[in-house]
Amino acid sequence: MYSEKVMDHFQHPRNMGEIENASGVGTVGNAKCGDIMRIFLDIDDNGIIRDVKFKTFGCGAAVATSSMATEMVKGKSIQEALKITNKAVMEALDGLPPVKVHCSLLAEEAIHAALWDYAEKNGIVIEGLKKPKNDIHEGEDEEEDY
Amino acid sequence: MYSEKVMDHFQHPRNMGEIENASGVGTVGNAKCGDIMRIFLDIDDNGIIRDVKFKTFGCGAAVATSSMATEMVKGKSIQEALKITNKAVMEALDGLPPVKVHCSLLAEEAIHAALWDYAEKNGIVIEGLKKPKNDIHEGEDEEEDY
Amino acid sequence: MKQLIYLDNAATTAARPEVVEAMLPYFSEKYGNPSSVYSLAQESKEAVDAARAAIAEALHAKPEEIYFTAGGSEADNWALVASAEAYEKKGRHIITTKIEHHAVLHTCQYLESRGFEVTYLDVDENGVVDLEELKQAIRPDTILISIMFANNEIGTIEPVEEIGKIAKAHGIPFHTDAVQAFGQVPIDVDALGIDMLSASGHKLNGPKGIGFLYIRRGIKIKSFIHGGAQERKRRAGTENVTGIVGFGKAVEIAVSTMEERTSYERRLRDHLIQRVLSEVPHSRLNGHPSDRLPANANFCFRFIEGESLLMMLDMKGICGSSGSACTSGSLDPSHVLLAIGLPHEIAHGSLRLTLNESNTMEEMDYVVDSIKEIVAQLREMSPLYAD
Amino acid sequence: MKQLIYLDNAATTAARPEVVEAMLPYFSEKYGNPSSVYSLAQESKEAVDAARAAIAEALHAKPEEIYFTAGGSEADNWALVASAEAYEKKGRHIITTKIEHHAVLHTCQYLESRGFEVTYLDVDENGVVDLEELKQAIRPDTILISIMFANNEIGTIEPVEEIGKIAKAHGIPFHTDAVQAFGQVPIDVDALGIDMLSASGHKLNGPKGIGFLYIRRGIKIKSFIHGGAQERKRRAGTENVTGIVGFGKAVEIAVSTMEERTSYERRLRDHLIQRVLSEVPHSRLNGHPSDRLPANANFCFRFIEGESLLMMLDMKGICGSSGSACTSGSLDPSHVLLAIGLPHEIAHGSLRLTLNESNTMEEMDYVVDSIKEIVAQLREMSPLYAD
Ligand SMILES: Cc1ncc(COP(=O)(O)O)c(C=O)c1O
Ligand SMILES: Cc1ncc(COP(=O)(O)O)c(C=O)c1O
Ligand code: FES
Ligand code: FES
Repeated sequence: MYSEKVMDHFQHPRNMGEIENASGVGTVGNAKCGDIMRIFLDIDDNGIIRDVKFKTFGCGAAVATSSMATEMVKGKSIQEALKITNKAVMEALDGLPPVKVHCSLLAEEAIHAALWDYAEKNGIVIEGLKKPKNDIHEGEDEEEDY
Repeated sequence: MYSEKVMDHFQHPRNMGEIENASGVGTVGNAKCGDIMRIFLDIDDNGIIRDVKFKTFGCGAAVATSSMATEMVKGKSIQEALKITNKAVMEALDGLPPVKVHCSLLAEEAIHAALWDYAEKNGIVIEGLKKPKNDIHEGEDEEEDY
Repeated sequence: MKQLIYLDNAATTAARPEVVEAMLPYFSEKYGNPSSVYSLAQESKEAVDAARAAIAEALHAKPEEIYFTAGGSEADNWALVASAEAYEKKGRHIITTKIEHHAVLHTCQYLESRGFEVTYLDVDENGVVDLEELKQAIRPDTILISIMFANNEIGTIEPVEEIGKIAKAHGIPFHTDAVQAFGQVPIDVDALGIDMLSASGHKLNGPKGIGFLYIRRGIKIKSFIHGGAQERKRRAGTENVTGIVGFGKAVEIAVSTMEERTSYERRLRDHLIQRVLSEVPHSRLNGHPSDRLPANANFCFRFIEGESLLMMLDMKGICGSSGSACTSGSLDPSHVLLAIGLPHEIAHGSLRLTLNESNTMEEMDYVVDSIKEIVAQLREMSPLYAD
Repeated sequence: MKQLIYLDNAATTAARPEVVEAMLPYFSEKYGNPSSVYSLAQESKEAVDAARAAIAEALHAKPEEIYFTAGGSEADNWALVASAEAYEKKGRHIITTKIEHHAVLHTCQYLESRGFEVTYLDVDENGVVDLEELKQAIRPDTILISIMFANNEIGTIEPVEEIGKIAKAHGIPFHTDAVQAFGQVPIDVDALGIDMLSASGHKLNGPKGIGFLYIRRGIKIKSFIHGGAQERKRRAGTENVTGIVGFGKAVEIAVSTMEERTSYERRLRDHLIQRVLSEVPHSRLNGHPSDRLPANANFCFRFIEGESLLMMLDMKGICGSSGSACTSGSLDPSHVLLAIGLPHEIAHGSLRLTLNESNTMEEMDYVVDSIKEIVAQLREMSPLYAD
């Protein structure tokens, strides 16, 4: 069902853990499947993401996308990190089964939520960042295209 | 599906043929399945069935019951012949599948029809013999007892 | 000669050895439930997907348009009932023919009892539907046209491409029961304008108890069997993995050998027909003389009845079938033979012989000789012939 | 240890070698269509009849009350849809429970869309229906009670005998989905007052794609799959002869070995439960502590999610399943675990292990050790546990 890359990131998740006194923390959940993802960002004065950690209560795809997404934002600028979509994460994982596409949204949204938290804490506005939804399922459709 | 006895009578039908100038001839058909049976009786002055022949356009069960029924009436008196029911013929054949029970009625009715013809020709009344139906399916029910 | 000559391949076929071999590992080794998470289950899932892909390719369809069922009957029921339910807001009128298999006809009757209206098109003396009559039958509330690809008794192939065009021109979904045609004639669902298609594994040397319904993407019918999320949520029930694998294999072989195989069968079949018609008096060929399934021959012999004929052929080691469905619980003569205009007595004396690639020319000759002998014998016994 | 420990026998089972062996001759040698006239076909028919008789005996039913289907889902759909249609003149109300398999639940929803009314009974914290609630739910227009024999997730066995009595007292047909119970616990349809019963071959070491519906003589339901005259005109479609033969064999073995087999499984299972509950913190057993299927264990582990748990178990060669049906297309947590009162987060972290006779005590210990390790690892990763 899952690609080798997904299995690899599931079995050996990168950046799993917490950052104490993180610059930004974002937690998002999918009410439908009940999964929860939390991202911790450590952002330096130049706006570079120095470190990133995650904790995930979720399916294999959720764990793997958490791991891959954190790898992809590490060392990036805030603006670069914002451009990392769930599509990009999925591609980096060699794809996900159709029913699991929504899981990758969790990672994208959790990063956005952590950045929003960082912006709020620092009283800044990050261009192009919208207030994250608490439940990422809201906008989503039940995929049923026969 | 069929017992060995049925198969034997089907493969080697007894009394197949016609009797010229028969004492009585009876033809009955089952409109539903389209089968037709004709019985020829040769009855002597003492009312004994000296000879009997049949012709049948019908399924295996129809042929076998024709054969068995003719065997059973041969040498019998009219009153004895009247008592031979389709049940008796079936038993003599070691039974028939449920869907084929109606086929055995053809034989019983054909004998009755031939006796009726004999009675009419001779202007006599055979006690207990009713005017035969032309289509033996009339009285029958579609068997569907779940 | 007491070796078996099996000429009832339209009723069912022997599973090919390659088919059984392909199935075997999935009984007791790779037995996982395809919906499960672990790797054992993934093997089953991949096998199911591979079979689905092979079948899709055979029809020029997409794998996700193939939905496995328990056989042709379920596929027919599904197509009809679910179409009726899906489109009933648009209308309640269905068009089919008088010569469909009972899986279609009886389902139509069931739908009539639920308030749908069904037009049963006539066919001509060869069993072909009249396209003009079809066009005239179409109404604004027509929601489905279901016309079989090829008839199971008389083998006539219907003008599917033209039917597809008419259906498309009127925006009406077109279902075809291809249980007899699939694997025997090339089918391209796009070129022929088919929206739904039923098929069954055991008719093309696959296993029994497996079939599929092709549903074109965009056709909005729902489930017929409700429950688990299998088959993209459209057909519930743990997948019959072995059946699916066997079916996939059978289709692959049937398609790749089709040309050679059917031309061989056609040669044998034509010899059989030609000898019967010229050597058995009062015999006729039923079905279209040329637009017919390559392995199908269907005769009527006047003055005799089908079951007796079959039983006598069986004693000679020949397996055939008859339109007279006495044994299958109904005593009515074949509705197909009546629809092509035969009177009851004649319809009762029919014989269907359907070949496969393992038959030989010698067998055909033996069969003709046997038929001649048996028909004479039965006529001797018949009160109709004597008349 | 990378040998497979298969603990998902409630999802599906490996077909027994004896079962496959019994089936083999019917693929390519005795392949005749049971409805045909010739002797080849009679062999198939006899095999089907023998399997039917064996199954009837297992239930204390009559052979003519057993109707083969493509599986448990079709049997459930049939029982519900055809009962609704047969008795709709009497009423349009059906009673079932909240913990039925989706084959029942989704069919009930389908019937609701056709104007029927369904009462879904609650269950207690062990998953047992309340008989008083059942009695109160009965109305003059109630036409069917459908309550499962044993639950597929948590293994709870329902008070079938009492339900049968209540149904009988009110003259309402009683259907039970015994897909999980058949072959695991003794069933006597007469003693238990069961009018209809669904079962499936692949749950008891038979083949996939075959099941049956028991219909008590006198219950007037019609067909679900319309068409040919098979199965006493009640279930159309060429018989899945191999599937039926395999099912018959599997039932014979399951019944004759039941006592010894299930007491062995129960011993293993109890050891597993006892160790998990005492050694894994924040764990609980779901389902009735004693009135449960002998081979079923179902746990919840707080703070972790089911699919991840399954994937990690799979890496250790252990096949289990979870109530969280992410992969099967639905993302909702198990409706059964919600019905017994578990909150969403906890319901997500469930693990079902269902044994069979080939498991060993050593395997159970390895499984417990693995669970301990994996649960700790996943909790480490969980934002909920950290809180
Ligand atoms: C209780 C119950 N009912 C019905 C079914 C459906 O059976 P099948 O998958 O054979 O259609 C299952 C298993 O999947 C089950 O456990
Ligand atoms: C034309 C046609 N449709 C449907 C069916 C039913 O298929 P099955 O018996 O596999 O359900 C058959 C064969 O029996 C058939 O010949
Ligand atoms: S995150 Fe919920 S199913 Fe993957
Ligand atoms: S006489 Fe008609 S079926 Fe036997």
